Amino acid sequence: MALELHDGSLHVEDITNRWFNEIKDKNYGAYIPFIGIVRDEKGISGLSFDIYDPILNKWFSAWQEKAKKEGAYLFMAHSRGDVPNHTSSYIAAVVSPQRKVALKLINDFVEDFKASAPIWKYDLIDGKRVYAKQRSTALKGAGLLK
Amino acid sequence: MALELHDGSLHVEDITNRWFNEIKDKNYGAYIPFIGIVRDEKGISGLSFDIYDPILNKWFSAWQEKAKKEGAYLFMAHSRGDVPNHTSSYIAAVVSPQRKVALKLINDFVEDFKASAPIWKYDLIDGKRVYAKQRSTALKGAGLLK
Amino acid sequence: MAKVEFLGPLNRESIEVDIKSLNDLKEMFADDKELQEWLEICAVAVNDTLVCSLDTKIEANDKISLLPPVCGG
Amino acid sequence: MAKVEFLGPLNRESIEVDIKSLNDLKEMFADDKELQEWLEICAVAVNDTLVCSLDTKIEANDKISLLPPVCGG
Repeated sequence: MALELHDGSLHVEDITNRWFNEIKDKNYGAYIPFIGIVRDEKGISGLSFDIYDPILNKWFSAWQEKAKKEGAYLFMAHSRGDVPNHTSSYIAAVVSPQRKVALKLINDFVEDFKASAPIWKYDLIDGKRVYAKQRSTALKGAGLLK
Repeated sequence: MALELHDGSLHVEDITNRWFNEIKDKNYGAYIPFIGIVRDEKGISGLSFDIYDPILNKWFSAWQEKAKKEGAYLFMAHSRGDVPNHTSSYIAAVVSPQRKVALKLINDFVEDFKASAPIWKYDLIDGKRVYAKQRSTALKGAGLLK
Repeated sequence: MAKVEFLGPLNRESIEVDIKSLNDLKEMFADDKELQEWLEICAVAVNDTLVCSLDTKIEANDKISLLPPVCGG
Repeated sequence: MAKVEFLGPLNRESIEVDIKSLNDLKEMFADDKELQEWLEICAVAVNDTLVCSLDTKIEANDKISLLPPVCGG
């Protein structure tokens, strides 16, 4: 399965090595993982995440179809729950025969992920979850019921 | 040293894991390695490379300075000599506090690498090195002595 | 009865509602002061597809989800 | 004497030359038929910096490098 959700921090080396070993003999020319690491800033001890799986799965499947049309393939891993500073909560990766396709796809995929994936982020401050409202993006059609 | 040259295929997992471990506690938010893998095509058994180190080092240092101005940092590994199909000859990586900076930098760095790095590529066909002239790019000022 | 889920930071228990369209849901929520500020920024999915019209028909057993602004990664 | 290096697929031994500028090197190579087709596509570095002018002065002990088209990765 190309989309995996993990409780807590991601094991970066295990995941990126495992994906690489899955694809290395399949004649792709480029493998680009993007690894997101929680930054120690604004006094947080980490981040915490809620995920709504059904819509995340649909969103990911649509991107996988899009990648397939260009001969590429996507992987993604994300954390649920608490992720301490300096550990990883998010890894996305693309493989493609062509370098340029891979470079464009990892950019577009990560940017759309930020804008569209149904995942909610909380700062961990003094052991409490504080919704990161200021850094969040309203989804398409927001405000329908107001 | 952020630029490393290896004889033969690159050990992808060792290199990308080592770089990750160097940077993971340094409060960067994004780590993006680009891994180039030799494709089995046109009947080649692999690729082979010559490198002119002095100009490669200067080129890389100029990019490192550029990255530094954006708070980012670059790594690169490349093979010399023969690299069989389905193994890696090239890895570049960027780390940055900001996702967008990292995504733009890995794209621009890899593209300029392709156009400017003083590395010569040969197809390995029936055990012989055949210069990949068609896929090569003339450097700035080419034709000066013609 | 259709089910309404309040996702992520909305952090409320799901409820069951007897409605014909999203218009009915909007009316039902009109008096909920606490919810109003969320509704301005929440998107709405019916059976896990985002919808953009209040005229969207709701059947028994449909699942309606309210999704606050997102920030993955 | 300045040294001339033929890099990558040029695959020739380095030579020592007694010249005052790249113009002199161009003249020196004019009769080398095999080299001519390479010179059209080769860039030139003096002491590891690419140069764009035939008037570039050459001193004793300078290193001149001929660089054919590149393709890393």
